[in-house]
Amino acid sequence: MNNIRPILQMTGIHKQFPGVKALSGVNFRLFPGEVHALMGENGAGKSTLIKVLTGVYSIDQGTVDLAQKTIKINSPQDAQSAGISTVYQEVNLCLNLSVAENVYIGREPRRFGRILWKEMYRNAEELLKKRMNLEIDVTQPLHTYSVAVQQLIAIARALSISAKVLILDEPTSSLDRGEVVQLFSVMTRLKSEGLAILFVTHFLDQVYDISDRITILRNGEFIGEYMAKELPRIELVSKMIGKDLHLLEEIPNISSGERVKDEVLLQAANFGKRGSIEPIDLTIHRGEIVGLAGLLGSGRTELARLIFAADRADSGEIKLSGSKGAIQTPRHAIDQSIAFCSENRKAEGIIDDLTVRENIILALQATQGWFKTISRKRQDEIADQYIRTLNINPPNPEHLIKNLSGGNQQKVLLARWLLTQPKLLILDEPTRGIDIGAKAEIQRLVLSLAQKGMSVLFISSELEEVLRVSDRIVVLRDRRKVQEMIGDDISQKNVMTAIAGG
Amino acid sequence: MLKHHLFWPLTVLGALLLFNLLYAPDFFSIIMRDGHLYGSLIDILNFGSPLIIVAIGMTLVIATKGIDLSVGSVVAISGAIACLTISQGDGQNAVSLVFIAIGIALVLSIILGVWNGFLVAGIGMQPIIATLILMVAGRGVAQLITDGQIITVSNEPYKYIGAGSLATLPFSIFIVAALFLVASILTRKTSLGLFIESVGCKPEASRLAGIRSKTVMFAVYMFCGLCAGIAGLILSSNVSSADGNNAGLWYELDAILAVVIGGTSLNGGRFYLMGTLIGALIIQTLTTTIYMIGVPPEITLVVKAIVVLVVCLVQSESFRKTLISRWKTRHYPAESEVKQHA
Amino acid sequence: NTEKAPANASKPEATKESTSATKAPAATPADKKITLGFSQVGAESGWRTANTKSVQDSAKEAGFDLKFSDAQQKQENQIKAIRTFIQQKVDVISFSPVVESGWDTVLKEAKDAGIPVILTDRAVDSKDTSLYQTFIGSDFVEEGRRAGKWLVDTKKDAKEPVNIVELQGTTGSAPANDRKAGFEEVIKSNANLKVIASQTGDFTRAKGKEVMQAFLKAHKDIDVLYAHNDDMALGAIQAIEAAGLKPGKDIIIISIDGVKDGFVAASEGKINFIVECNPLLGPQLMQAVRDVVAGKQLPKRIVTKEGVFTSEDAKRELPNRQY
Amino acid sequence: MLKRQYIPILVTIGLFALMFTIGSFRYTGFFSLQVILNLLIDNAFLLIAAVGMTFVIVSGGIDLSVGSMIALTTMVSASLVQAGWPPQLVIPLVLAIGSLFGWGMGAVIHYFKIQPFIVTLAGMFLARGLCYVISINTITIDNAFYTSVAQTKVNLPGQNFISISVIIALLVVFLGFYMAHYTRFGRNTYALGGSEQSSLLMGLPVGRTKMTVYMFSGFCSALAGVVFTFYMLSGYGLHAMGMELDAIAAVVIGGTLLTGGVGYIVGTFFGVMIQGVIQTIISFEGTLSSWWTKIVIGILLFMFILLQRLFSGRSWVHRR
Ligand SMILES: Nc1ncnc2c1ncn2[C@@H]1O[C@H](COP(=O)(O)OP(=O)(O)OP(=O)(O)O)[C@@H](O)[C@H]1O
Ligand SMILES: Nc1ncnc2c1ncn2[C@@H]1O[C@H](COP(=O)(O)OP(=O)(O)OP(=O)(O)O)[C@@H](O)[C@H]1O
Ligand SMILES: [Mg+2]
Ligand SMILES: [Mg+2]
Repeated sequence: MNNIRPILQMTGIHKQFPGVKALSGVNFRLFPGEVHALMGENGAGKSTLIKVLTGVYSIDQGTVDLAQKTIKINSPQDAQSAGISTVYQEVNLCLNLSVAENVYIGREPRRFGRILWKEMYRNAEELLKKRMNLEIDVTQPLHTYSVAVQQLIAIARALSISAKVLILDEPTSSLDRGEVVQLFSVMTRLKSEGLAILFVTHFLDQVYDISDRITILRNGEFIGEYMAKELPRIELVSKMIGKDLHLLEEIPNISSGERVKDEVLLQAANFGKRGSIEPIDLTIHRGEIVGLAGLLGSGRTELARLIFAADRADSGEIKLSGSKGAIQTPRHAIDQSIAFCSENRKAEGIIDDLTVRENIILALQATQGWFKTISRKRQDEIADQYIRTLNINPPNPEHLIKNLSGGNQQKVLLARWLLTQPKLLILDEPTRGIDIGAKAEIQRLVLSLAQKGMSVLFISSELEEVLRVSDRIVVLRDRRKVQEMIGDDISQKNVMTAIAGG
Repeated sequence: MLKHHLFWPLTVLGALLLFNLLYAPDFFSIIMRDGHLYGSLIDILNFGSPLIIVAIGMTLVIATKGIDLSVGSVVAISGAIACLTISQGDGQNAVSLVFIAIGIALVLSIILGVWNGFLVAGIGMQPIIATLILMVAGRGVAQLITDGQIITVSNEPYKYIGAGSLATLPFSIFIVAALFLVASILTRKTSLGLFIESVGCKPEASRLAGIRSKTVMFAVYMFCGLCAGIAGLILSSNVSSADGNNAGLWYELDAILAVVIGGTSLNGGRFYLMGTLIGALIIQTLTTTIYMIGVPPEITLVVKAIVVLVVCLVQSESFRKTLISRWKTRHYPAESEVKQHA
Repeated sequence: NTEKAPANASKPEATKESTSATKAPAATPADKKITLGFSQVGAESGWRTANTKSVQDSAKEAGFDLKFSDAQQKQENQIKAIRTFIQQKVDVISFSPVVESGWDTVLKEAKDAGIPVILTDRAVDSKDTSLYQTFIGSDFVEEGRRAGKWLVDTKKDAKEPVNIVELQGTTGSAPANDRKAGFEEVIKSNANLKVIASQTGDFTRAKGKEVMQAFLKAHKDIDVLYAHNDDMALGAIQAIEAAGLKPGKDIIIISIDGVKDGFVAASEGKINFIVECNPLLGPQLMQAVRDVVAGKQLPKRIVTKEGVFTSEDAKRELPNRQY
Repeated sequence: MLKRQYIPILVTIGLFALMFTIGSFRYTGFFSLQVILNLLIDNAFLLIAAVGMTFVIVSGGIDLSVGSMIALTTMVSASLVQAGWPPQLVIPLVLAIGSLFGWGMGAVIHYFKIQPFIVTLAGMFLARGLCYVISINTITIDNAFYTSVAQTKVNLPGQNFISISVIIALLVVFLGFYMAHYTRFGRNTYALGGSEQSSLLMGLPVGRTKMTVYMFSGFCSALAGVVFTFYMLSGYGLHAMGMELDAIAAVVIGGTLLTGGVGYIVGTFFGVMIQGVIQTIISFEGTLSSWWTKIVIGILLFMFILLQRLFSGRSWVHRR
């Protein structure tokens, strides 16, 4: 293999942000016909390396060679015309445009300069069906679809651009297993066609499933480049974190019997909303972790939003123990000690212009009202505490949240909701984009909170995760509750069968 | 220090003052006359005070991603109703009458602010069109109050608001100081400021974080109305008359300009009250300078345009970078602006 | 000229277009009210409001059906209003043009529709004078000249230069341009009279005060203030007083319009000379309308009666002022 | 098949019809084709300017220089034509000036990342100021070409007529519609308004699009200025005072979101017409004093937007 020349070579890349050294002396090679995984903890510099490559940020120092020629890329547009097609970590599409346009904008089919809409819709429909197995109305504006669908569309867009290099920055973070398999089969085919693929993920399984080569970054520094076959899992992890750790094994398996009280916390009866989720019955006990399992678009997010009153339900009702009437608004829900950590971190989570500290205290402050201000000293204490517990990096509470890496933003949002000490915590894809170390940390945290009496509604596309933490699993399919299982019934096989509709 | 958000506005203000100093050395001279200070700088503060006050209110509105075009009309209405009350009351010089007049004017301004807030937060109209309604109709209301005439009042206590002096300084400066203090405390010592910035930056995310964004919007439009009302009192009291048609004409533009020069973005989010204050002073200083150095009225606007552009350019980081890089090297890849972590 | 003939003299043998008012068949021709469409500039000043009132009151008195439309200071709105009048088939159209130019098209349309037009307050610069019947109003240039003339007379013995500051009206507006031009034309005759500063005060008190305040700082030896209207002069007086000077004594003040507040100031000696610009055109307009409908030939120009007032005159005249 | 996103437009059109009907019942002479045609004749320039403004607002910006640019165009046209330049030269020249002016503002906005509001505010001051530099008096045009274009009536059946300007305006509306929906530039504009950052990352020519948008708006303002010159037959520094607000209002009434990314040229067309109808109703009313005129305009505007919102439901502002 050594006689093949890399199509892309980055040497000695440095990138400095105000106060943060994001990349220092990073080398990276990408070979045609290979999938190359870029690994590292949250904030290691993966996304930055990609953005530097595609001209979103300028390079402070270092060179980029494309097909043995040193090139200068000043904008994503340059990158695209140089044959680099990218899916960025956050979905970067235009919510106001139709699905088809989002796939084709900039490359619309035209005749005499006139855009052929019919053809575009047809192409888009075909593409999404063939490549992504997604059958949706492509004429609808993008904002009507969930983040996961948006992510699929972003991938479809990147795939449809004929390029030499394909970059996928955590494309699978909110996809379920089936979608991932689908994506991998496409990637394998492209690989065999000679495309060079850069792939970022925090799922080790996926790394070993698909990639040939691995580059590891830590704290913006280059650790090494390895062939996937030659790097054992445990070594990969220790190289990423910089120390040996037996992560996943450590999660305490507290049996749910000790934790779950008989006391009912929330009881939903015939609860639903037309066009979004069919009436459902759901009970959550105090101290219980209820997992929601289902495929993409099965209605998990929808249900969570209804419970939190982010959307208004139109049938049934929710009874909350000790509640004073129906929940009308999110604010109301928070007052009743419900917290909801949205899957859509970019649009519904972070407040870009505010600092990490302000983002953390926001929900708590909101419940306290305008005048009962949390003192600055207390705010600093809180921020420091959560930065330490969740290992938020850089550990500076005055950093603007928009400048944090994706995974670290997610941790800040978790901190925001944990701080309100809710009775019911709804977590929608809480570990989205979070590295393995932190993921285990968060799972442990959830369990220990439940131990203290908090109830959790846990949604994740990663089935293993749901299985690991849940006391009870509710399976949704086609926006309906199809099954509910407790205790010994819970097994990967059972859940999978229920999801698939067996 | 270069990084501080007030650095460039202050530099511009300094440069303007320096220009005046070079042009007319006695620009800075302040003398004592009849027990109060007298000089161009005092004039700038005095005439600038209504603008500063309106701009303070505007800052908060803009921070919520809104805009209030109706401030000019509210200025006119408040002045008109106050003068009408005084001119119709008996005992023109009674202090109590003045207080009643002020009370009526301010209550009316707050009501108008609430109206704006209702349209924006309650009904959900786009701020620019919601406030445009009051901008158009409000001017009519002001003229309705004055019956299209200029109401002249000769009431000494009333005159004191805008033209009197306290401890040798114009009284209006104290109003500004008080209001600035109130606004700062309200936004920085309570969590209102945090909520405003949060709502302005991401309304949906704020709603899910449990912030009552509608109440926040109501509050800022109400406050903005109040500010405009106070400015209207100062303006009308300064000339002891109320002019429904002309008072506060185009004030909204100057106020928005002041806010933006001060570093607050029209896209909402972070706001800087101190920046706004300096922005308003820049505008007033510029106006006074134009009068002082005798710029012919035909080219006043051209001068103003150039100064506004220069002010914005020096504040623009990309512009400074381009300048510097032109000096140092021949080419420099422009850092693309990326607002969010992608 | 305020008293007028109130006889309701709508003539049955009106011009042919009145027959087109088909929507009121019940009324006999003899009872038919004359419909007058009047497009006002706006309500930018007390002067203008007085003008509007005068038109409205005298139309009521004359028993006309007045269609009043306010253009909010915009010429395009006035043109729209005139089009609407044509559409409504009024008997006579009258308007105070915002500016002099740009009326030909719409006036032709009015002519084509057979509706006579009367101009008030300001002329239009149409070459084709058949487009309108007559013009009732004052002459801004002449007002400027009168102001200048008084100053030239008063200062004819001056040996030293006389420093004049000028507060202009809204930049570019016709009264501002003309009052400035007329004034300059006359004071040219005396080399001692010099305008040392001239700035716009937008016809308002607040601006007048602000600009005057700056003038007083920038120029130490101002002898005369010429303000394009009373409001700016009134604002300037406050600035002068704040500077510890005596308006009317330390600085001679000349202004135009003659609104009531101006007269009050003049009678107190704070304004030395006022050139009147009479807004009460209503009665004259109604007479003209009646004549036009009756088919009489009118002179192309009807001049309004306007006076000039010194402080003493003002004291005498003050009780008679109604606006 | 009725798509949700078209509901606001249909509601707008419906309300326009409603207003017109009410006017027809209330005032004699109101119900005629010519009244509608007069709306076009009297608002041709506003229509043209509003089309340009629609693009700017859809792209997420704003252009305050529109009114001043119109004034500047009338001024330059008038002074050159009166100086003996042929109209065939003057008209392309002013259009070029307008486009260049707009492009310049766009360039400043893009390269130096200054907020559009401020840049175009400076542009507004500058253009207005340049008018006064040319002359503070009005300049009347008596050029044969201009007067004939101004006074030509294009006759329609039944004694109705429109002016040449109306034809120009309708062409611009059509062009705007085509550009918005069938060209890459148009779609890029929508994308830009949806999210500038996403557009950038999707590899769209953000800078070029932005500058073109302002250039187009500048062009439209200049063309509106030309039409305005036909309308007024004069150049004057105080022309079209505050027309940017009329244009913005028309665009917003027509359903375009000021935050960018959503908007319709057809909506803008009706936005202009609705403003025209409000004006006409007030003229026909004929008894309103100056201040009541303003108040009634405000009330009508308020009622219109309220009804528009009521009928088009919550989907009006989409979830973000
Ligand atoms: N625009 C920016 N301004 C300042 N700092 C930044 C900016 N973008 C990224 N950083 C910092 O650079 C570092 C690397 O971030 P990057 O996004 O590359 O991490 P990552 O490896 O992609 O992490 P994750 O797995 O969480 O996505 C982080 O410390 C981050 O805070
Ligand atoms: N495969 C699909 N085909 C068609 N529509 C889909 C699909 N996946 C998602 N959607 C749409 O996405 C919307 C959001 O669904 P929802 O957010 O409830 O899904 P979910 O179960 O939370 O899954 P996820 O969050 O993983 O998307 C639904 O309204 C649905 O119309
Ligand atoms: Mg990343
Ligand atoms: Mg989901």
